[in-house]
Amino acid sequence: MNFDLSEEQQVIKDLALQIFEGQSTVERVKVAEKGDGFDREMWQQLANSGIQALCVPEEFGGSGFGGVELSLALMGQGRYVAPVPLWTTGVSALAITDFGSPDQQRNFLPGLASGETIFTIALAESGANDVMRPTVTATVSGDSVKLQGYKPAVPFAQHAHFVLVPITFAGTSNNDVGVAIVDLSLSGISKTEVKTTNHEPQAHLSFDCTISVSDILGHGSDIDNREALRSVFEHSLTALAAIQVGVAEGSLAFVSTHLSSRRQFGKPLAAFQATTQRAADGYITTEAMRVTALNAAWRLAEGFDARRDVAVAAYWASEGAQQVVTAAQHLHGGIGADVDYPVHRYFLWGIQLASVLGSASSHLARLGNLIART
Amino acid sequence: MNFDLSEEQQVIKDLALQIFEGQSTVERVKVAEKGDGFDREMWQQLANSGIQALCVPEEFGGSGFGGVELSLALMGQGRYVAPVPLWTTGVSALAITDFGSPDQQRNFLPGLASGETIFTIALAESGANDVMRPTVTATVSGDSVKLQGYKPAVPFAQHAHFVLVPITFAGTSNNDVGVAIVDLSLSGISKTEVKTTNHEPQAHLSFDCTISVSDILGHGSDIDNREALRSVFEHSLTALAAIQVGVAEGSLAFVSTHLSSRRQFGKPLAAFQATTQRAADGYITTEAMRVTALNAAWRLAEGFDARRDVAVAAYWASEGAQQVVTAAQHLHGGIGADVDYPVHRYFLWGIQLASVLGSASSHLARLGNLIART
Amino acid sequence: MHIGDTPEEAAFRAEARAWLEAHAHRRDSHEGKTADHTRDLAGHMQTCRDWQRVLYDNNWAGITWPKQYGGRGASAIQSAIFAEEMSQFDVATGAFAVSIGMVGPTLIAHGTPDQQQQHLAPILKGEEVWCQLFSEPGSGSDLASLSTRAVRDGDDWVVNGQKVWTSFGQFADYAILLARTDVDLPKHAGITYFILDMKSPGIDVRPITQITGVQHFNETFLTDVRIPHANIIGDINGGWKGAQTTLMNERSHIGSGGTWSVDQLIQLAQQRGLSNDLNIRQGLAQAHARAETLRYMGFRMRTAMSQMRIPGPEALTLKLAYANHWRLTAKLATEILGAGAMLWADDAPEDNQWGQHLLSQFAIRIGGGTDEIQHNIIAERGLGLPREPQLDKDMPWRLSNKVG
Amino acid sequence: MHIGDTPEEAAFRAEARAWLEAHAHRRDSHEGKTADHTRDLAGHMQTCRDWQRVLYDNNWAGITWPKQYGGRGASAIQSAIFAEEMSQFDVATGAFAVSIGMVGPTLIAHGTPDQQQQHLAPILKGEEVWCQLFSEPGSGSDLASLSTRAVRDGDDWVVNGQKVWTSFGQFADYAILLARTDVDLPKHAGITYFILDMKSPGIDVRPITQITGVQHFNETFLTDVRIPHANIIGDINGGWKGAQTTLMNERSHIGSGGTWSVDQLIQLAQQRGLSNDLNIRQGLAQAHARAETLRYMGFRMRTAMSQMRIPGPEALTLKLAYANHWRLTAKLATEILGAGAMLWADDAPEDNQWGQHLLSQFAIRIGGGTDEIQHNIIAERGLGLPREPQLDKDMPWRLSNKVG
Repeated sequence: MNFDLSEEQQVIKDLALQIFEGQSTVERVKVAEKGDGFDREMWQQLANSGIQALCVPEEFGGSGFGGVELSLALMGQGRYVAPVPLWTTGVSALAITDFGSPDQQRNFLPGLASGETIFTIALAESGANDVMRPTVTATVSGDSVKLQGYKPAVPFAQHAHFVLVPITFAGTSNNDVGVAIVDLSLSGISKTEVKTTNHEPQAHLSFDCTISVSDILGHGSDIDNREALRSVFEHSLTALAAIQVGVAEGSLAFVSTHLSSRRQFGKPLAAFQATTQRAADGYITTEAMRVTALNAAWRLAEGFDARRDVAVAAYWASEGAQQVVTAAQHLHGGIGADVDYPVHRYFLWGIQLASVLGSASSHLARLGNLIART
Repeated sequence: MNFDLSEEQQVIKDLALQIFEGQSTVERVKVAEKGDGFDREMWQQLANSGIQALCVPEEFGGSGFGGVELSLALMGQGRYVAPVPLWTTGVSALAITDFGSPDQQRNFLPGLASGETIFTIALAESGANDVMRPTVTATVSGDSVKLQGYKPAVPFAQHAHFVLVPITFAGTSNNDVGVAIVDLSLSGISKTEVKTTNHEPQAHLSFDCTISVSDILGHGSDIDNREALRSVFEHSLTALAAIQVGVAEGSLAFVSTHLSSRRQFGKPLAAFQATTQRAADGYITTEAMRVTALNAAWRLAEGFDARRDVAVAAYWASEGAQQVVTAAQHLHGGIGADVDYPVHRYFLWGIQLASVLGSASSHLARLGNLIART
Repeated sequence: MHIGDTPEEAAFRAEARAWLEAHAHRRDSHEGKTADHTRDLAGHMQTCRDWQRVLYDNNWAGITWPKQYGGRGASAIQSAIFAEEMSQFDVATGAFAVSIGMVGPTLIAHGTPDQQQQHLAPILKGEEVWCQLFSEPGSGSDLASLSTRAVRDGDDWVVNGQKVWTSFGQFADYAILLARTDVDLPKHAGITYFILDMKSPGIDVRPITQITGVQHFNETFLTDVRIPHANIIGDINGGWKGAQTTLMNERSHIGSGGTWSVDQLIQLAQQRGLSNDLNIRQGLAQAHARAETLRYMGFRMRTAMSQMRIPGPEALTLKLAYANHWRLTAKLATEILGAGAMLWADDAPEDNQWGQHLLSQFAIRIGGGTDEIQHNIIAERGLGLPREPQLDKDMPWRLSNKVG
Repeated sequence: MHIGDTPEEAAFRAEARAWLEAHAHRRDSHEGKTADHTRDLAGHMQTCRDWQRVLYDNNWAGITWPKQYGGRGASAIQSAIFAEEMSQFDVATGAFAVSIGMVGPTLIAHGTPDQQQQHLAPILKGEEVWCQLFSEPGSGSDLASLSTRAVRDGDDWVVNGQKVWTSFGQFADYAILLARTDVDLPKHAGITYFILDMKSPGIDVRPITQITGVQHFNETFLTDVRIPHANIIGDINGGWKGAQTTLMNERSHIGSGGTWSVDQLIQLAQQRGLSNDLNIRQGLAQAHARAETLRYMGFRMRTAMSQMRIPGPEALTLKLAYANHWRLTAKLATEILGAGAMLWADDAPEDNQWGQHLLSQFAIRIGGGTDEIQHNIIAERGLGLPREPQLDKDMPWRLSNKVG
């Protein structure tokens, strides 16, 4: 049993942090926020360093690592709130590697590895947010599949080339589900760009289009469509949990600086236990997020049943991150409210990613079902 | 609109506090704990001052006040953790005043007013704790009623003369419910005395006995049996909430003394914000308990629908009191663990009364049903 | 004890409601368009001025102000009843929170007859919007450490310094200003309280873009700004006393506010089909319990005020409980909105009111004294714990920034 | 990274389990009768001694102690695996928590060869039970302010003072003792670390009845107690260093404990028909999430220890998270037990284990450093915040109780 990173993992973690620290400066992030929300130069730098290639097999131009290494990179992204579509691209690479047909792997993995192809994932639903019960329907007729439905708030949908869409196969007796790989340039897909709380580019997507059966993830292979969807869901939650670890860390770094430098009543704020005890709570919560996020990533990467582990990590990533970033924002007093000071960005990321993840109580409900149902 | 106590109420509050402060000393409480758990001398002193008579009508030897005044007396009891069966006796007096038949009022109210007659109330159930669905069955046959069932943890049952028992009438189509006034000296009632966390005397009661239909609360009068049971339930919760206010107050008084006098690192503990912020949270919670407990008592006394108000008060009394007494106990460090130091008693009362009240989530569930069910 | 309207109060409420029905529109389930200041701040200001004039013309302005100052001379409870009723209508009052809620009571308590004469009526009529120049970049919780200087020059005082968190500063006609007039006195003792005409030369107001996207706060730079000597409220170097009056009014104002109710949240959950989701429903019940608690804490505070007692720790308790309720309720709203909670501005559901609430929790928790400071005062006044020692309390201000 | 047993670790676990199956009984769902110390403390002590001897005879005593001192020389991870397996059996070890967990490592790090020779083997064999004479009525969190005095008299030191919270003091053979040997030095610098034979004249151990009804703690009065000079651990006035070793071991011990699992609570809820009650089930899920977090924090700490790194803030984090988990889980148990949660001792359900847990939360939250002190250290070491200034840190101890 060993909770330490391997040497390779440590190198990857350091590399990612170094790129994000250098690229995702406050100035660059501001420029992206005012523009289209996507820092393509940063994306290219990441690609040059092989970050997008991390979890693509070597035969397709990647370095053959997996979800743990992706999580390490995402922690670095969160730490510097970097405006790039890394988690959707990384999770898509994992999904196509694990479940894609040979054609799909040949078609998509090289582009994913090089950063040229951008994938997004349409997780959110309008109503009750149960990813395993998709509302987009797929009606198969011969070789063609009619997709119909609506997906709100798809991250980077205006910049992505492809989107993974959870689907329910119409007319199947068990409400079979699966994942479609959809080309966003198809006719019959309408995009409505929307403003979001943390300035991430998102769009609502409406599907009334026809794809080929060969666009179903793993088509022609001997895969379990439901497991493919579950895998996309669990890897997505785990990836988001990793970003939240970085976001929480980053907000605490600002707290340390602020409490050490800001003086009131003739003393630094750090001399007041009311502030330091709250900051220490943030540290404890962040460590809980870290160990559970790493554990979920590791168990998924090892191919173990990780349903409970992912639920635990998602619970902390939703509830814990909100606690930490809210406390951090509060501890900054008035200055936190000023968008010229960067700490607010961590608050906005923390609460927005919590919405993407889903509420803590929804993860507890899933977990409770797994451990205590009679 | 006026949240101040009337002059009479203020006098009652001060009187009760004064008696409890004088009678319920640490030494006296210790003696009661080691003995049978009931300080009869204190009970007599209270009777001499008319505390038990507060909510008995004047025609039966009482002073004709109501639930608000009872609550003020109970706050005083909680403040000094006094080992007397005041809430059960007071709520029984209210129930018999509001719902009792003329005979019942004549039979019981004078003894309740003088303190000679002690009533208890069998609220708790073994399984799911829904007072409005009693498990004790009453089978009516002519003038006699067969009672069968089990009630755990009835406070002061070994010292009481009568017990109010929530009952379900067997064989009724709507599972009619009501309240029986049961003489504890009847044959067919078995008592098992039990030890409890806060040393309150309690007994489990087993009923396999026969009472008369005239022992049903309000028999022969034009009352709604279900409303009678609801009233006993709501007055019980409200009375317990009042005791909890006193318990929380009392534990905070010990906190103030301890933090002001105990020194570490060359300063009183009160100079460390980690302790004072927690104590201030306790104060805020206690005030929430106080205003909601008074409101529930007032609305019940005015005869308004108080279902939401009682649920709100019970929620705070269960959850809030536990928070306050747990924090108070913790803030005492090691000394809190020593039973020679009195603060632990407030912790034990707070958690035990929370169990009598029922969990905070059960009150929220009832409240949620009332406000948001569609 | 009487929790709820007496017959007289019910009659007053009916009168207020009838008048409001005649002069304003009831608003929908959520925040009214007019009251919303997040889109068009300048328009919002004018709406506030217009509505204040309507209130004045109908004797509803300054309900608790004494009649001699143009107010209605009514009780704190009547004022609260009017506010409760008004909150159901689509009217805007926020721009006068400082003028009516803080400046007026301070002028009545500490102003000269001339000052009262000059300003109280225009405030009530909606002609004068005031802002507050108290906080500084280096002086937040420790307000008394402020370093903006005012130096006497003939009949004027010349002010230099920087203020921050100036609500509506870009629209204000006048300001209340605290400045240091003697650096050799201890920090609380060398401060003077001024009335500042915001049209004076040397004032530079720069809006701060807030996390909510709104520019309601400003930084205010004061460079050789001249204030006539007659504009001092109270005594030279005695400004801390007036400041306390202002701040106490600010705190009780913050605690009694709120532009939404738990009922709106319940309706939202019902519309979204989530009111039978047990987790959401427990959250709604908890929100209801908190809101009720605030109501009774408010009743208690207003009872004290209408008995002319100064509210003690219960006012602080109310503000903290309110801030906590605000935070938790906004969080619950995001859970009900699900993915929709991510959307912002025009794309957000429910006119973005819940997003705005989530992000503006910090203004409630920081403005008028941070949560932490309030806790300290409660520990001291509510629990009788010793006051935290302040090392710089008695030393000359010019030395006090060097300690610690 | 490998979360879970490697093949070698799995083999070690299997070996441990097989040995335990052969030498002890598996316990039921809840705490075993033997491990329970709440009824018969003296009997519990003997059971602990007997079991320790069995461990010793089979080379399972002092798993992480170096072989040269009679231990097994195994890793922190192997020790944790053995403890995990052993926790499923009805055996008792609590009386040796101080001896094995704290005294042994301190003697190994700082003891003389003679001291090691004399005590390490008897500890491992279960022949010596030790207690800890550190805390005093006036010195809790501020341990270094202790005022028990030791004065040199020839080859002896003469000790006078009062200690408190002495676990198992009434049964102990030896004690580790901190006493002040120079009042003119600053408080941390004038303390010496002694080995005390508990059979020495002048020791009066008085049991404290705890809120749990147990008398596991004692007050210890020391009157002219003589200790040979050879019984000093480390240097005269250098005792604080050894004390740090002892306390670090105490903290990591507390964080890694636990005699129940969330599974037991789930079973309890299922037995009571409450596992489908959504509120209870959410509570169980939360408890599971907390327990898993502790598991991984524990893995991380043991990884560090087995790499011979000294655990940093993660050990404190673990203890705090553990204390929090303990508190919340005991509260959940009372909700599941309903009215039964009020019952105590023999009348309580489930052998009163949940009541005992609810009431013993404070020992966890206070022993080994209070929650508040741990937070301070985390703020300093985890977040890099400046250490809180201690006014009396550098002044002679005899003056330091007068400051502040």
